[in-house]
Amino acid sequence: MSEVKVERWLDDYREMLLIRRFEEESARAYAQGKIGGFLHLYIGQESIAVAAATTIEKGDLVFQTYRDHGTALALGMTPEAAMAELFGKDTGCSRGLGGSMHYFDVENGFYGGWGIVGGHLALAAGAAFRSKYLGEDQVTLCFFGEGATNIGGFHEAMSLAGLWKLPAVFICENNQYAMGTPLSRTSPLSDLSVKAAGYGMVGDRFEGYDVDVVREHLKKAIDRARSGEGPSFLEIETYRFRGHSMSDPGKYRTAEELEERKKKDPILLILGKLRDAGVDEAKIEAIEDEVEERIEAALKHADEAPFPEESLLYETVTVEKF
Amino acid sequence: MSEVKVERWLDDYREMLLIRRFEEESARAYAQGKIGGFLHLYIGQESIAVAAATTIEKGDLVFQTYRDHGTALALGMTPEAAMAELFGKDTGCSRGLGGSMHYFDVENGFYGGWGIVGGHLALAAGAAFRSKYLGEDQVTLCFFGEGATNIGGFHEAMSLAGLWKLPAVFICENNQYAMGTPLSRTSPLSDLSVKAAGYGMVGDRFEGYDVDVVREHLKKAIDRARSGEGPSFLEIETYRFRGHSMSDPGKYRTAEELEERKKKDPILLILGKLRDAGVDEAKIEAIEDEVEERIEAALKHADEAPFPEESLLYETVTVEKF
Amino acid sequence: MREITYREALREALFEEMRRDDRVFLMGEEVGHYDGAYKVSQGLLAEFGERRVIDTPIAEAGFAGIGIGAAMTGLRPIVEFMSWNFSFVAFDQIISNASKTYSMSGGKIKVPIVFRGPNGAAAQVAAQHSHTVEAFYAHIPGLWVANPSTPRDAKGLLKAAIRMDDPVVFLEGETLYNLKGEVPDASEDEIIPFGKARIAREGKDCTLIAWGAPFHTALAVADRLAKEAGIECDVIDPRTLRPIDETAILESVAKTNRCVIVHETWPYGGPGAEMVDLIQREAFDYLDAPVLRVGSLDVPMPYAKNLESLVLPTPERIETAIRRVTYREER
Amino acid sequence: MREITYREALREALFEEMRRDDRVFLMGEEVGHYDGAYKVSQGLLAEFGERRVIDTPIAEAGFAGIGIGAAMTGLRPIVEFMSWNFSFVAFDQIISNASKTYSMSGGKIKVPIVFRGPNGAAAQVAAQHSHTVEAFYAHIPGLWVANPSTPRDAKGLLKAAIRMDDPVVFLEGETLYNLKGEVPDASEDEIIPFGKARIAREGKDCTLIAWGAPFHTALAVADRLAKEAGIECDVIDPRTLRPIDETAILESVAKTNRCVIVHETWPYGGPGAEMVDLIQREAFDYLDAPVLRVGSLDVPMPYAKNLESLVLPTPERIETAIRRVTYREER
Ligand SMILES: Cc1ncc(C[n+]2csc(CCOP(=O)(O)OP(=O)(O)O)c2C)c(N)n1
Ligand SMILES: Cc1ncc(C[n+]2csc(CCOP(=O)(O)OP(=O)(O)O)c2C)c(N)n1
Ligand SMILES: [Mg+2]
Ligand SMILES: [Mg+2]
Repeated sequence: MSEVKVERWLDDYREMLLIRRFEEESARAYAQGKIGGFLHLYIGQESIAVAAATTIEKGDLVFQTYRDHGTALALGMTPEAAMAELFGKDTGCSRGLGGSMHYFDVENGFYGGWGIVGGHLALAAGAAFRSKYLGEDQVTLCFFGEGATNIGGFHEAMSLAGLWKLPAVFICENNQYAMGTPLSRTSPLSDLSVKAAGYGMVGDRFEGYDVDVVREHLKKAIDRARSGEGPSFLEIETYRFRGHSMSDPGKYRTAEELEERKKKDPILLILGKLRDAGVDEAKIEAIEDEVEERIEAALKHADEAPFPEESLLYETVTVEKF
Repeated sequence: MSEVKVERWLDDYREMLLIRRFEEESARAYAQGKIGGFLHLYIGQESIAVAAATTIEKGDLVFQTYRDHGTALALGMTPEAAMAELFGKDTGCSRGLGGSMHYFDVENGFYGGWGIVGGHLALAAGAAFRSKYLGEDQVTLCFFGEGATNIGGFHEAMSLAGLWKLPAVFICENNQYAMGTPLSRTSPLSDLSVKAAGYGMVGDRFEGYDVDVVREHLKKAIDRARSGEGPSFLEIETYRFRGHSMSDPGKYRTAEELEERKKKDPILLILGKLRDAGVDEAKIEAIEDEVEERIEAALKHADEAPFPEESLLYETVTVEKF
Repeated sequence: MREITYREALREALFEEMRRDDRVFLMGEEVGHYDGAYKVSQGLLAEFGERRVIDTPIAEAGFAGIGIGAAMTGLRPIVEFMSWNFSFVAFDQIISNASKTYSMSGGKIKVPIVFRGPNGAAAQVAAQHSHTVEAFYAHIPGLWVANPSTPRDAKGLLKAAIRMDDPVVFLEGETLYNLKGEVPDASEDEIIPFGKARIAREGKDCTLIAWGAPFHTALAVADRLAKEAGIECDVIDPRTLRPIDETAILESVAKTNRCVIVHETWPYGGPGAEMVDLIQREAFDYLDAPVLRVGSLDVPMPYAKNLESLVLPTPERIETAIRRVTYREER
Repeated sequence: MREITYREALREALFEEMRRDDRVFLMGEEVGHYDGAYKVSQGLLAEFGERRVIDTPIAEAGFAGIGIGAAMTGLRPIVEFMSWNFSFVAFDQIISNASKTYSMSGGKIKVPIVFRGPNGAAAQVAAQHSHTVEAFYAHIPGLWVANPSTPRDAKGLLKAAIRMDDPVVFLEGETLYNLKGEVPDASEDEIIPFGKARIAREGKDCTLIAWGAPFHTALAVADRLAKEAGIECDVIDPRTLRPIDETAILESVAKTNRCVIVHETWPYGGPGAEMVDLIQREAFDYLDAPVLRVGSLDVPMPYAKNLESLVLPTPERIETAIRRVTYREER
């Protein structure tokens, strides 16, 4: 195994674990009433965010749904800014105004954090449009769930992006359920990538548990976009281990199904790779300790940070003042 | 040539000519200021409406765009009711409230007449839903232009109809232009029927100048729908000879293109068939005379009919009164 | 009378009307197998099956339109929006098709459909999920708009809505689903007509009009002010926002000569301003003070709890308005 | 000053701003090769090419969203709706994304975009094509709403809108495109600020507020009543509907003690009712009569010419309202 690859995997493990632990702790804080509103966890899907963050280049842009913690953290948002946002604090990544569903971190290329299913695909196409307009070579990645593929917002963004060959990659994280509804009850298709042809796009479809596999497929699509060959539509098979949001007991699936799926936990997979490559357990433990420390620091920060001032409300309605 | 077939063609000719002459006269009345608003003519596309009307069964339902005169007349709306509507008269098919874009004639299965591109596809799916819900075997036909295939309304109706296998046929009348825009500037696809696969539907694609050809293809799709095999998506190649609406000079196409296309005029085609079959010219002329009389009667009726009363305004906001 | 929750009241209305009329069906996201995102439709799938309780994909414009098409052709759909926030992607269907067809067809095609779902801010769901939508829909002729604040009204108005031959926008309170209140037995089949306000409390000093979740805030303020400051409010719940019960409002203002209107939606325009217009137009000579309105602050809804509670109409702001119109000392 | 049409004035604003700033581009249906459905963008494609004058497929939500995304990332899009009727399919983009992003991002992402196109009824285009939309958009914090009635305002406000860092809803008058009026030379680069009303006529007897196409109807009635009946109206064109120039309105009402508001949109709620609320709230003691509003009748727009002209705000209804608030004999 090459050194480089192992280093890559160690970083992958660190990132995935950070996301996992961040979300486990946010679930706990939610139960304690420190976080309100909707909280959608990405647990089980971390390989995709980490693959994306390690495949794009600086300047590339990423759009995600409300299930956005993993993607934001993978792109480099600090756990402090992320946790403070959940706590509704002024030091949060959206100054406490956005909450869990509306993370923003422009410096790291993270453009939200969007709550309306299908509503952000056109925004991502717009970001890609900008790159093309300016003759710059950034690529825009747009993530969404399989539940979004029936809505008009999906269709219009895909249609325009396909027509104008915008430098974007549309990535459907097919985690099998839209809230309580399995894909089989919302589409006559079992292979969603078939839809790509209707938009004159390249389609691709693969399992997303192994971060290396995701990287490989993503890279091809990103390269196509960057070189002006147009957008792609990827369907990535994945699974969420938690309910849709904190209020969902997840009764629509069996304990067996969940257990079966957990065997493909991306974190188990990357750990397996590290161990197969003969990495020192101590090295792995050091990462785990580091992650715990960072999470603890984030929680402490979020607890202690100030709530936003009332004046922030009026400062953020419009830029211009009347 | 069989007797039956010739009789069929004579009827087809009568219908197509009636539509053509109705619209030529409505264009004239528009120029005279007797008709206002938008007026979108179907001239050149008559074979499709006539094929549909002669293929469906009693009870079947039809939805169309604002380019609706041809379809309504083919289904049996009287030229009187149609012309009076254009004149904004109380005896119009929508009592003067709808105008050219909003014809309705429920008795003959004509469910409008809709002005928002893509907005009526879901309504048609709803009508098909009703048939399925009640266990009845009507089929719903929904017509729209190729310009509608990029909009969300198209996608959502197609998605739901495909998923639920609704007894509907979605018919794209590809007349090459959406207002001044050729399809090549709004889609990377040259074959729109490719989109059917993305909805789990059967797709079909053919030229629509010959009424017999249209009937044949339509029949297959209608049979599929009626027997519970689900909806289809048909793309029919056609051409409109006039501008998009009365205000459009049609500068986006050349005179040569138009002349070339007029060689495929469905009325020329059906006339050719009649002559090839050796039909008496007198018979043909009798039809032409009959059509002229009906158009004249319609114009006279529309001229003389009363305008709607003010009270109609208040009677038609809501059914229930407060 | 027995007490049930607002959620149960709505559910009873659905059960009763679906039993009564096979043409009535419920369609929406998660209404069936999941028993409803907010459990309003719990048990319906079990009784009525997948034919009449229909889980949809996420495609609001599509299934709203299917509902309208089904209504045009003889069925009586109830379309649930998981929340009214998501009706914005179906806005064109509601305005261009549902509200217009009866008119455009010259009175020949009716659209008996109910659009329903929770309206208004829940706790900390932030800017995209905290809309109160009545200002948008009440503006549109051809629609009826109901906004019940109590379990009894929720049930009686929903039953009325389902039986009406027109499109109805039915706005439930997301934060009211657990509220308990008296509701008559099913055997009474109570129908509450549109356009009739409910007088929740009588008083001679000030007319207090409020609906939705803030109705309860307003009523509590009225009760407290009666005790603490001897200010007696006439509290009116309009129950429907299109039409507005003009008589009830004008009679009350003729008595109290003052009025405060409380709603959750933004201040600009909407039913609150419409009522102000009505009152100053028709009761000008009765008014001893300007009518005041208390709504949400004019900003997108923030996530942070401390800010969210400032934005929503607070008891403090309501009290200040009442004291101001009654010329009492402000606190 | 030279005279040009409202259409030409808008076109000049587009040319000037696109020359000034390469980040500004125009996107919409038929804006390029067809030179605009209403010819507002005539000649733009020839000068700026397909990169900056972009014909779109019919997909309003899609291209509105693309505009918002481009604005979020540094461009300054102008999105044309062929008519505002078609903005309803893009309603969610405007409300959930354009108006919210600056707030939801904690002030970190600006959305400098202009949505523009013709608003209001043209002649006999019937129910689905005759909407005036200001009541919907002016309700929403995070947006700015302009509604110019004259060529000069059209140009100056559009230039201001394009330079602003916020989303702007820019409502043009479909029936005003051919209207001529004085407009300063390009060299003056006149920018008309949002939130400043224009006093079109001065008078002491009644404040007459009107915007859009009916502004001209109202002004003509005012001129005629001055001659025929000696009723002198202060005529105010608010120019922008969010924000409303409260000072201009209140100063006028303090002088005239009476007010009539004229608009094309339906009567329920909207900017008209909002102004009534403002006036009775802030100028209560100055009012000698209730404020009256004249809008379209509360019905979907009919096609028939005779009915359409009854529905729109007629000179007769405006005159009656003015006579009523000034306690003159009605005719
Ligand atoms: C237009 C719209 N309709 C409904 C909702 C409510 N909703 C939020 S998430 C969700 C399910 C989405 O499922 P999917 O797209 O598969 O993404 P996942 O949550 O599985 O990541 C629904 C119905 C919404 N946010 N927006
Ligand atoms: C949502 C929407 N956007 C724009 C329009 C304006 N418009 C009316 S017809 C039309 C072109 C439609 O072309 P197509 O679908 O090909 O039908 P055709 O007119 O050729 O029959 C446009 C852009 C509209 N009516 N609705
Ligand atoms: Mg999913
Ligand atoms: Mg076409």
